Amino acid sequence: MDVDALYQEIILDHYKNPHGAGLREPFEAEVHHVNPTCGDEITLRVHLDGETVSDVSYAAQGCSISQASASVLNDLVIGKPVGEAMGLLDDFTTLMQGRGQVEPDEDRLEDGIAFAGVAQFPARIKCALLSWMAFKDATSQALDIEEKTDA
Amino acid sequence: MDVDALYQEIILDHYKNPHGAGLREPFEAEVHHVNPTCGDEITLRVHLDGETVSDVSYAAQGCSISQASASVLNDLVIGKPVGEAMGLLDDFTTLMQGRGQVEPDEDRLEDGIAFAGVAQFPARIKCALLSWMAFKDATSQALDIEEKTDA
Amino acid sequence: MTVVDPVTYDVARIREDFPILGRRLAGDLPLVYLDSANTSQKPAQVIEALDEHYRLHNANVARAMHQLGAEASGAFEDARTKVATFIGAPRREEVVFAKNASEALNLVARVLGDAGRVREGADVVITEMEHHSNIVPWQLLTERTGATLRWFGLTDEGRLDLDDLDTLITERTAVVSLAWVSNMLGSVNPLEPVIRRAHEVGALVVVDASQAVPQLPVDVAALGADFVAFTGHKMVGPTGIGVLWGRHDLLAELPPFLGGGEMIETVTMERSTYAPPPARFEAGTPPIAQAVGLGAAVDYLSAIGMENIAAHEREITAYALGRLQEIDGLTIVGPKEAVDRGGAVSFTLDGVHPHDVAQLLDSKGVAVRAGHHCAKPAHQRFGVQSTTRASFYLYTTPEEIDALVDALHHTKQYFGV
Amino acid sequence: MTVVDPVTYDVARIREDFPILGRRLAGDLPLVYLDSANTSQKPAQVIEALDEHYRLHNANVARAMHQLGAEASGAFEDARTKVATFIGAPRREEVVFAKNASEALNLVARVLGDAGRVREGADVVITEMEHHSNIVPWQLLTERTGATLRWFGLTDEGRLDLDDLDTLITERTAVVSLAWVSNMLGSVNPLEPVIRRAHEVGALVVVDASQAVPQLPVDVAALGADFVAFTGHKMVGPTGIGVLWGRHDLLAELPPFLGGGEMIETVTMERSTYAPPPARFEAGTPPIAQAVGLGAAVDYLSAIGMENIAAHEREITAYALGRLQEIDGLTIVGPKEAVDRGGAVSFTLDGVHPHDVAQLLDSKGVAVRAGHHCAKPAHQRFGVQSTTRASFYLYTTPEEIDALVDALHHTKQYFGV
Ligand SMILES: Cc1ncc(COP(=O)(O)O)c(C=O)c1O
Ligand SMILES: Cc1ncc(COP(=O)(O)O)c(C=O)c1O
Repeated sequence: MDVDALYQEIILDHYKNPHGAGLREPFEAEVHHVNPTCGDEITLRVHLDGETVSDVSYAAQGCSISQASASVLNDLVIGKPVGEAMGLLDDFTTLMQGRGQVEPDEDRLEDGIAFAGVAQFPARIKCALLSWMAFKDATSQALDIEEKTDA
Repeated sequence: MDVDALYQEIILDHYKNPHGAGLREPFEAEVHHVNPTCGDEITLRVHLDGETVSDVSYAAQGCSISQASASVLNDLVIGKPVGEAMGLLDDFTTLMQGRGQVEPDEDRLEDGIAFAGVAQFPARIKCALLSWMAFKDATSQALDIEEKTDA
Repeated sequence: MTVVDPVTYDVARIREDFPILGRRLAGDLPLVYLDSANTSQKPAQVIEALDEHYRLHNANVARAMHQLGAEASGAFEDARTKVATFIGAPRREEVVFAKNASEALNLVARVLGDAGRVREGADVVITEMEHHSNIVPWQLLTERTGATLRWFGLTDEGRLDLDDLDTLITERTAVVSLAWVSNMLGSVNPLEPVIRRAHEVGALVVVDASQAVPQLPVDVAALGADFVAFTGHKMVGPTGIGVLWGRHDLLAELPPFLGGGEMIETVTMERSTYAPPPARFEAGTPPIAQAVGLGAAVDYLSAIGMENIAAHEREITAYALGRLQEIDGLTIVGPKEAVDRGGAVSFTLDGVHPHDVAQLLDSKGVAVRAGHHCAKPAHQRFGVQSTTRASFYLYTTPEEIDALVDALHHTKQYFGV
Repeated sequence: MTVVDPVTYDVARIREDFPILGRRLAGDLPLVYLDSANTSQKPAQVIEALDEHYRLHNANVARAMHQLGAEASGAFEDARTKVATFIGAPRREEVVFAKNASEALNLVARVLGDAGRVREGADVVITEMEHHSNIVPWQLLTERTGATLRWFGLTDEGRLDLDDLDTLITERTAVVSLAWVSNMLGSVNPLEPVIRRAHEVGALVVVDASQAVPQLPVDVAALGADFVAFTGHKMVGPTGIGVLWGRHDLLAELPPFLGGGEMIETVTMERSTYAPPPARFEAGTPPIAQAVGLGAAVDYLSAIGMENIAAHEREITAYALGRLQEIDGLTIVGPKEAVDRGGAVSFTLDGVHPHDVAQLLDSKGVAVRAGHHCAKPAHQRFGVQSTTRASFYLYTTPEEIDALVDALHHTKQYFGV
């Protein structure tokens, strides 16, 4: 359990320069998620354009891992079809819960592979997943709204 | 912890032939006491004649120790002034709680000294005290009533 | 019916795991422990798991981010997974740790009241053979809410009388709560028809499995009840821990029981929101070491196999029922045959009060319980104020039953009956 | 002020009693355990008491009449007497065993509600520095009853702001509940004026002494509060046990909290009556082994002397406050001087999130807590979402504080701040 495996250079870079931070309009759904154990919080908005995730904007308070993870999420999902974004979410979740046994796919997860080390620190997995869970929740709400509007 | 120390001949005799059993009239106070752990029960009545305990009558369900103790109580307190009966109660309680270290006074406690062995069986002390606690409670109620009637 | 395989089920070998079974009592008598329905003894595996936890891994859980914290949290949550697997829970989040079965039952009663699921005009149905821990919480609840408490009676044999099933469990019924195995009569209740009827009318079913989980293979998913409560100390685990299993959708919608650390999502002075189950129902520092110990207990029982333990329990109970009935003046209160029957046998002995019986047995090293066994109404039903109860578990031998019988003969002689 | 006597107070000697303090962590680093406000470590004396209990004396209590039962009951009730003596309780029956401090606080809140002592129109007064376990039970109670929750604010230094004493505690006030020592700020609260004012207006006072009993000599009779709650695992005792002390006359008149075995006087299907305290509040099989362990913990602390432990706590805290304030960018949240102050020091470090601080410290073997420490409102008051907290106890050495400070310098370097 080497702390350097956790604090990869890429993670610290995202932490210092989070991509896409801030809350923006328009959006279809906004959620607020909290990690009850440590108090980390995120407010996250999703804007869908038909089947495409056209924006994810957020305001987060938390540790380097949770902040960097939100930044990487932003890089990965914006502009992707919802289905593909959910696939990435699955990949990322599997990586986090893999106890360090899962080999990440750099072509898909890009900077997200830097989080492989987090999987060895059980207490930090929730930090890495906070923004992703918020994204999942917000997206499903946004889809519900689209459905209702279409119907 | 010899079981023969507990089941003294005197105790078994009182158990088989309890003195003064049954509920009688007249009485000033009646109480119902329960040993919550084992379920032993006693209904006990006290009849005072001025300052004198003129009758103690009871209906009890319970083990040999609790039954014999009620019988001995009956022998000891009937006909005694209330103050003296309370003194005997104190002596008996001290004997029971003395962990086998208290030397009982046969002149005062008479057959009650047979209970000395009970003190070595912590689980049975409550059995021996059940009727005495009921007697204490009933007597203080009876005294309250006398006081009110006098007043 | 499974029969104990003498090769895989080696009682002598099992007894070696239980340090206390080597105890000598007053008069240098060997301990004959026949009070397992009251609390079971603990194998070295459980004692050592506690010891190791405190010596090497002790820390608070969930909230601690350091290495000890990760170890303690991992061990605590592993224990939850082990318990979930042991009882066939569909999800590990359905396992709530309480301090004992009584707290688990009270938890359900309190939150059903707070949620308005039991209210004035509703019925709560229990049975006459319940342990006080499955009577008083419902009395308190019905008093607080104005609901009505009703109950199943018992047959003369000591079985649940289901004749009234359809008139007792009706559209008014909000909850049915009953024991799986009686701690006094030993009866194993037919849960299936009760659960079916209760669900037909939309009532929730709570099963007090305090005497069942230690003795029987349990699969809560197959059982189909809504809540199941049991207690660690009766299943070779530590004191200070109990379990409430609950259907996830129910747990997820019910309000909290106790408030405090660990059960919150967020707290402001004005208002709080609560964590999802199981955390919602586990306020404060949980029984951490005790959960670890319970995990070790579950491992221990699983290694022997619950099928084997159940078969041994049946055989030893059948042997005890037979031998006890040889004694003149001895009356068993509860089913007299080892059919649908757990390993607790309550009885009376003519002319000797149950406490005196227990005391005499104790003087021979035989530990049994005497009294009402926290089942006063069941005693009242059978017209007795108290009974003596011998109860058996995975380490009980036929020789111990023989010692019980010998000591009972001695008791009769001692009291001249 | 007592100063630690280096002859009688030999930290090195004390540390030998705690097996875990010899643990090596990842990278073969020695454990520097600075998380005692979260949970304390356990001396061998306590671990062995548990071990011996399970190996030799395990039985259920109160109800068992056999020799093991007498031993277990004796040990359990002796533990109650030890705890009563330790806190200066006038009567041993005033000591109620709960599963932790959170349950003890919830017990009071629930029964005061059930008894109608807190009802619509009444106020419950707490403080902004409470642990969630002393906030949420009162939020739940006031929501259930329609009473109003009010609270004392805090000064910028992190002390209780008593300016509003007379307007906050009024004739409407039914209960005042507050911490003796804050687990986050470290402040020791002036209880005397609060208790005096509360009693003037007829309100009951509940003291959350979870962080006080481990660190300070406590005399509940002198204190004059109505209820005092604390928890075993923070005072070198086992998990799974807490204590509610209550004034006897109050306990004797309050209704039960949980129903079940042990807490009854008599039970019929129609109605039950309840045992006197403490049994009335201890439904079900109590945490028996844990009580025995807590008794051993109390013996252990008493042998060292609470005056000595308090003096050591003051000295080590003063040293830590001094050394931490040497670090650029480190801000202590809470009193910065070791005056009326317990041994928990929360702080922020500019540019590094508290979790990351804790993680880096852990990589050096230094175990601290990061987060909201179950005191979200207090964090909000000081405009921080979380802090890192180092907390000390009878086994903490100045060298461990030095290790903390070194690790903090390393952390700053690592994150380039
Ligand atoms: C001040 C304070 N109150 C209450 C508690 C709750 O104690 P427990 O978690 O043992 O119930 C704690 C510790 O977590 C505390 O520090
Ligand atoms: C059938 C039954 N239910 C409930 C309980 C209560 O268990 P506990 O005392 O561990 O809460 C017991 C045991 O005492 C029991 O036998």
